[in-house]
Parts: sequence; C-alpha cells; structure tokens
Amino acid sequence: MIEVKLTEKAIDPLACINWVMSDNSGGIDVFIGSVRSETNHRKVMRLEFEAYGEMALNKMNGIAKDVFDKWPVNKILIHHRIGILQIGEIPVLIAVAAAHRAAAFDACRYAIDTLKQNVPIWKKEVYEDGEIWVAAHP
Amino acid sequence: MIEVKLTEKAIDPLACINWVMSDNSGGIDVFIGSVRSETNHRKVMRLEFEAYGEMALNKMNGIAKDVFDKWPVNKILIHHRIGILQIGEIPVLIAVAAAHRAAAFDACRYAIDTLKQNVPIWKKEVYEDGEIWVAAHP
Amino acid sequence: MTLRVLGFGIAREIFGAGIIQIDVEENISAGALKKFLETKFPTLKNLSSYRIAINTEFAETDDKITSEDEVAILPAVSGG
Amino acid sequence: MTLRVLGFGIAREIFGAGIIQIDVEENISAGALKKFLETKFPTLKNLSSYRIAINTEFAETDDKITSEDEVAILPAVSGG
Repeated sequence: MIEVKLTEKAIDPLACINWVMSDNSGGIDVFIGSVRSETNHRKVMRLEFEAYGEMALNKMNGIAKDVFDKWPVNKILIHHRIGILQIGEIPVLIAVAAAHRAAAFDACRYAIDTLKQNVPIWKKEVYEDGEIWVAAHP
Repeated sequence: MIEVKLTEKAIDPLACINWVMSDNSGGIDVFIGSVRSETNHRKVMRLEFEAYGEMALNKMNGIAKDVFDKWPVNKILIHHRIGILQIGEIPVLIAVAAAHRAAAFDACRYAIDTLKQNVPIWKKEVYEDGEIWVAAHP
Repeated sequence: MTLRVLGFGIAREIFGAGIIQIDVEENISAGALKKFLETKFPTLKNLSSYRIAINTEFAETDDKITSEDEVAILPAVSGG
Repeated sequence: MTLRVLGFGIAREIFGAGIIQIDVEENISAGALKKFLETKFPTLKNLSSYRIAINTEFAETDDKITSEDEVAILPAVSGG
C-alpha cells in the first residue's frame, strides 16, 4: 500500500507511523526531515517550499512503486509539506514498513535520496538579511 | 545527548521523536520494531521479553556512546520494552537525529543491528500450541 | 505557435510570473526552447542547472513540443 | 566457594529459577563453570550458544570468577 501526499498542513508523525504499521510488518523505518536554524553559518528565519504539484505527486508515486519493485515491503508513506515552514517543523516524512528491517532501511533511504534528486519541489531559505533558492546557483 | 530506557510501559513514538528533534538536526531516522502476528508460518499469540536489566542498560548506553564516536549525530534514543507484548505493539524504538541524514541512517541501523547481537534481552514467542525462546535452539 | 511555460522556484522569479506566454516556432525542441528562453531571460544562464518538463515528465534535448503540451522550467530541485 | 548464578531466558527455565546457588572450586574460570553447569544441567548443551557474563560484561573462557562476582548465563540474545 502506498500513501503519497503534498500538504500545506503540519505533518503528523504519529498518524504516519500508525498508517504504515500492521500485523505483518516487524520493521518500520521512518525518515523525518526537520528545518534547521542554521545552514552554512547563516541563521535561517524560515523556509518556503514550492512544488510543481501534479508532477511532484507523479514522481513521489513513482518512487513508491519503485520501492515495491526493489524490496519486499508492505507499506510506504511519503508526505511532503509545502508553504512556509518555521525552524523545527517537518518538511518531509517517509515511513516504510516491511516484514524485516533491512528492506525497510534500504527502501526508506532510497526514497529520500531519490526524492531529493527527482521530485520537483524547491526550497527558499529566508535569512535576516536576504534569501536564497537552495541549489539554484553554482 | 543520550536517552536509554528499559520499560514495561508502551513505547510512545511521538514522545521519542519529540525528544530527538532539535533546531540543529535536519535529519532524523527512527527504527520501530513491531510484534508480527506470524513467524515461520506459525501464528503468534503474544511475545514475552525478559532482560538482564543492569547489563542491558550498560550495553544500550555503550551502543549510544559508540554511535557518537562513529558519526556526527546530535541525539540518540534507545527504548526497549520488557514484559508481555501483544501483536502490533512496539518492542523497540531507536531514534537518531543528526545535522545531515546519512549519519542518522547509518547510526540508527548500526544501533539496532548491534542491539540485536549484544544486548541481553530475550524474547519468547507464544503460539496457540506452545512457545519458543527465539534463537535459543540450533 | 503560442506556448504557455510554467516557471518554478527561481525560474518563477526570473520570469516574474508563474506562467508566461511566448511565441516560438512550431514543434520546437526542448533544447531550442532553452536557448530561446535564455535569450529572453539571460539570468537563466546563471542557474547551476535546470531542466524542462513536458507534460510532467523530464524532457530530453531533442523532445518536440506542441502548443497542447504543458511545459515547465524546473531549476535544480531542493525538496526534502 | 559458593557462587550465585543468574539465569535468563531459556537458561532460567533450565535452572528452574532466576538465581541458583552452586559450590565450585575457588577462582573457577568461565570455561570451567560452563562445563560444570553442563554436567549439572545437561539440557544447556542443546542451546545453540550461550555466553557467561561476569559483573555485566561478557566473559572470556579464561576469565576467573570469585565469590564476589555477579555471574550470569546468557543464551543467544533475541531482543529488538
């Protein structure tokens, strides 16, 4: 089973965990991204996430399907937040449940690594004295 | 920071996640063990976990310290349940927070793999028609 | 033909809008569209990299575009 | 000397108690204690593996035990 979501509301880790757990999964791996207060020694005030919604959902679903092709997993959930996020808030949560832990770890890591490469979502870091679209410039 | 616990009460995933998150951690990896309803095609009724408490806590603290020696992480939490657990309950939860995700993933996986090898905790699977101490027999 | 092009992230800021409308040759290739846009919006050349999507799929340089297609300019992604 | 030995998991069930008291030679080694226990509780030999801990640390075969030590019999662990 797959659940993929782009949302402007706060991601709820407990609801995500409850969704992936089931009687046939012994190992669950959960990756949670969190907004850091500092990058490259600049103080971050907030982040702004923007997505090409339809394509982002397609790509996230594609990652989830790839995971099922590659590993024996039971459930995968990928939630990504868009809009304005404060320090400590959660931009992304990926949870994978499998009978055994190795598949859950491998699949979860693959999913976040691939999401960061291929899913059309962009993040702007806003500082006290400016702002930068992350990774847009050399 | 390290939090290590052996507990007879239900493990609370949200409280664990909140404990590891902080403004300087961008990546959190959480491993959750869950009691499966079936192993080796036998229906499991419940599990019973027993620990050599003092040594188990020593070993869990040792794993946490090793993690800090090996990876740039900010916080690690290891909670293990003891006593009787029903299907779907959580015997173990390990959460690792780091500035960047690679360290969180590596450290979390190392911690659960090492826990399963070295921490003196034993699990008895109780079936409708018998019971087995897992891994005790050839 | 008239083409509507979506811009995201810094591309949206360079365009000054989330969607722009441009006049280009029929069946322009993705690669030729890039060149055309870089003439119109020279700042695009400063981006570390950007890709073109046609109908929500990453396009190859030779892929042809029709006026029916949904075309988008995607700077290097930075989700997660 | 008189030694108190903790048993966990299936070892506890084989002992019939969480702690047993046995009389062994002074400064017995961990390896010799294993042999002694396997004579007294032959079922221990059926375990896939088990280790001895002295004062909450895994012991080597040659490690010596005094009557002050906390000794425990640890079957293959299966936590997590």
